[in-house]
Amino acid sequence: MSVTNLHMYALATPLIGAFAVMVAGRYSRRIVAPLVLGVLSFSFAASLAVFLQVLGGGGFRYVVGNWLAPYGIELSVDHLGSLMQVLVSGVALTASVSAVKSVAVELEDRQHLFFTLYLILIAGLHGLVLTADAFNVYVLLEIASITAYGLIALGRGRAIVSSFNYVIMGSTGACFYLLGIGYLYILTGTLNMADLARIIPTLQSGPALATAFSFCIVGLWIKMAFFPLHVWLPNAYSDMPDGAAVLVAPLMTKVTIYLMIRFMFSIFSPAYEFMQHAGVQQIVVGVAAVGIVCASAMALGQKDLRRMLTYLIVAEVGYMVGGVWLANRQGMTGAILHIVNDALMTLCLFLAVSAIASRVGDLGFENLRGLTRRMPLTMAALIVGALSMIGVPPTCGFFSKWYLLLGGVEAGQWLYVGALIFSSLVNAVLFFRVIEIAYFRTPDEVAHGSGHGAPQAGEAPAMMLQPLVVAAAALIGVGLATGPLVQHVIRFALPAGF
Amino acid sequence: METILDEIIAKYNYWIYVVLMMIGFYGMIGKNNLVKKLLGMNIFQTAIILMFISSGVKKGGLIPVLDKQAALEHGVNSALINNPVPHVLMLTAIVVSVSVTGVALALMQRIYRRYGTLEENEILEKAQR
Amino acid sequence: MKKEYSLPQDRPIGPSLIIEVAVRVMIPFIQLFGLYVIAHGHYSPGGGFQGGVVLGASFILMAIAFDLKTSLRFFSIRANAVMASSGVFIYTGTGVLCALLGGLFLDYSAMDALLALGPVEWRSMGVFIVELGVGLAVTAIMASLFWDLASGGDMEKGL
Amino acid sequence: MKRIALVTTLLAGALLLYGTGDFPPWGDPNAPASRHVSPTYIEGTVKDTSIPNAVTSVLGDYRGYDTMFETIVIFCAGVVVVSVLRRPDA
Repeated sequence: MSVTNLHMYALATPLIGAFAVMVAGRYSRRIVAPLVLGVLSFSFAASLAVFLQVLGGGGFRYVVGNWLAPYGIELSVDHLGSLMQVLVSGVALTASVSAVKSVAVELEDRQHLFFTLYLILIAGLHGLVLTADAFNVYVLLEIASITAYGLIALGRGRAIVSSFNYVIMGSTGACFYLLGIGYLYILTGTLNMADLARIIPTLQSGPALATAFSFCIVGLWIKMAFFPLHVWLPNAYSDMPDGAAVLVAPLMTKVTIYLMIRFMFSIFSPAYEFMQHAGVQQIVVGVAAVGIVCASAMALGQKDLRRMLTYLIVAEVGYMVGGVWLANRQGMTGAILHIVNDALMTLCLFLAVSAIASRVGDLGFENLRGLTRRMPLTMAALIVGALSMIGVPPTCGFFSKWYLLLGGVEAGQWLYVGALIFSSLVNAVLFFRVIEIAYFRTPDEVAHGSGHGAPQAGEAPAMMLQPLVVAAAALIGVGLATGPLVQHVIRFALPAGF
Repeated sequence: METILDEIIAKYNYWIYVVLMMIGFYGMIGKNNLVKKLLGMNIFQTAIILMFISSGVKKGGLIPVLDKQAALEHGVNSALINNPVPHVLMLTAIVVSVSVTGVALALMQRIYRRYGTLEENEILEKAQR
Repeated sequence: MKKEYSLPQDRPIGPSLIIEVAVRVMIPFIQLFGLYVIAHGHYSPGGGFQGGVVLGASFILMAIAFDLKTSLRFFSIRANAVMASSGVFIYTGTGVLCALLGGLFLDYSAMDALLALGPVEWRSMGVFIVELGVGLAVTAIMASLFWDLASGGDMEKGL
Repeated sequence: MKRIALVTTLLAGALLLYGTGDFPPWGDPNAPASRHVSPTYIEGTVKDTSIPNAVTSVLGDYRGYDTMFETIVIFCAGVVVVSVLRRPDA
């Protein structure tokens, strides 16, 4: 009976949990952690059930409030949507186990405020991956952004300035998206994605349609930090509290890329983007390639583990945007697969960073000396994440990169292929530098340096270690399961005509 | 020349909104003072609201509040009543704009308390140190 | 309403006497109007947001005309947090309740199972419940936004 | 910096104006926005929801999902302002 509503419960429980945390957290600090974990476990279980149901019986469309499609707001629970929902809820659950621990140390008095925002952000991401209404996307993007502004502002150092920059950039992106939706609305009179997709081919492809498309896409690019528009991301992500970074860094950019895929193929069609405006495709893939190279190069110049990872996120965004715009089956498969893999890789790396930071404090490279001996498990997980980022076979990063490379070769985009290979090499250099420092340099020469490092020697707390191990295992597990994943899920997620 | 003028007169609402949007957008990306950036953002959002609302207008239309009895008995002629959808969408956009403004003002207060200035270049200078 | 409705003693009454008396007269009417706007949203321009903003403005006016402490006496911070959460909870809870009663999410006509009013009347009723929740949340948050921004967060002295 | 901003602004404005070329004239009752979905709301609001105010019925019922998130947006703003500004003890 209520199976059809299961995905709504997965969305609504974090929301209700958020209000409960807001009210109850004022009185008792101890109730927050069980509440958060319970709510997210339920949400994960429900998403998994929906995913299995979709795998068995195919996707379905859901109308909120029982108003039929173009009149009410429609949700589309298809293969891609429910895969993303499982990804969001799974990453959220894993991240929250670690966040509960690190936030209790970092922001003891504001814990309930932090987790209220945290749960609402998760609910917003659930909404984003399900929705099939163009205006609904705007509202949900703003929910995700406003909570992210708040989470960033709780961070350390100059987090407030980074947060303000993000407010300005994020609002520009949202305004651009809203302008584009306004143009589409004036042209068609509807906001439903399927209805838009039905009407747009009947319109003449004139300037208004092109304006709408370009403003929406640029708005989404700002939100996802695509290369020339990425300037807000490194500061914002590296100044966040660790408990927020483990959630926001893996999910925000990836969900926005998913939205770009939805926007490009559920509202517009491949024919519009790749046939009628073929030149644009060349430019976008070129910019993505330049972005990958530049972001990798900037990552080389960083002296802090966290900042290095934020630049790698920018490079990965280039991978996926380029993969989508390659306009062939391999590239598209690689891009969707890379959304999943990159979310898991980023989760693993940021969990490791958060575990290291709980013991070492400042994450400058010189503070990492001798860590392998002090925190062997954490460093092992970090190495698994690093191998996946580089693209070494048993881990999942290899497979999606392989698909992307095949797509690039098939499309004849040699610049993009070169950028992918260059970025892999840079990743190898970056991570081997980290591993070299952590493994071969001994901490005895540190005596004058970080004085507080020595007494806290030892493995990270169990609450931070367990999710890290799970994430590292997931990297290898998803890597081994790539075949079935492509065969049974992503094949159905590809837009028609691929 | 005539046709261009006609075109402008038929759609002057869009010209007004584009001019407003350009003022706001320039304020957001070109100004150095954080308060001016925020004001630019509000002008930008106002421009979008103007665009949406003006797209819902019908010449000679009435407000979308009906007479219940008459509507039940005689039905409604939808050509005479303005389009309610842009109003609804913009109510949402206004609320979002209020929220973002509130958040930005709060951040600005903290920035001022900490750095003693609201000029972006001075803040960046002090944050580097 | 509390009994001790007196001006703060540490402050000269001076030039603001007229304002304070006028505001004291106006505030009940403003709040009544806010409730009217919420309740009458079905039949005239209005609704939860608009009415909530008017209600919130009455507390802001109180804080401007007297001082921040006075408005906090009528609307405590704790009540504010509870009101904001419960307002949003009413909306989400209505949606979940509709789903639990066998309909779809936010399908108000499913609440017919609770009390047989007829699905169409329940849609009207559901919108009213939801608008009430919106009104509660907006009132609370408008007031708290002003308090925090005006006092810099310490809730000591307003503008 | 200012020059880049000015050029970007002018470009965006020009693109937006260029885009209005296909739009229906202002106040046209036959515009797509007035013909496609919205008449159903106006004609159905009393029949379907028994609310004579079409804006309220679209806001609260037809597009109620949007409004739910809109309320949550303002709730978030409140929480963010409290967490950014307010001292933990207040």
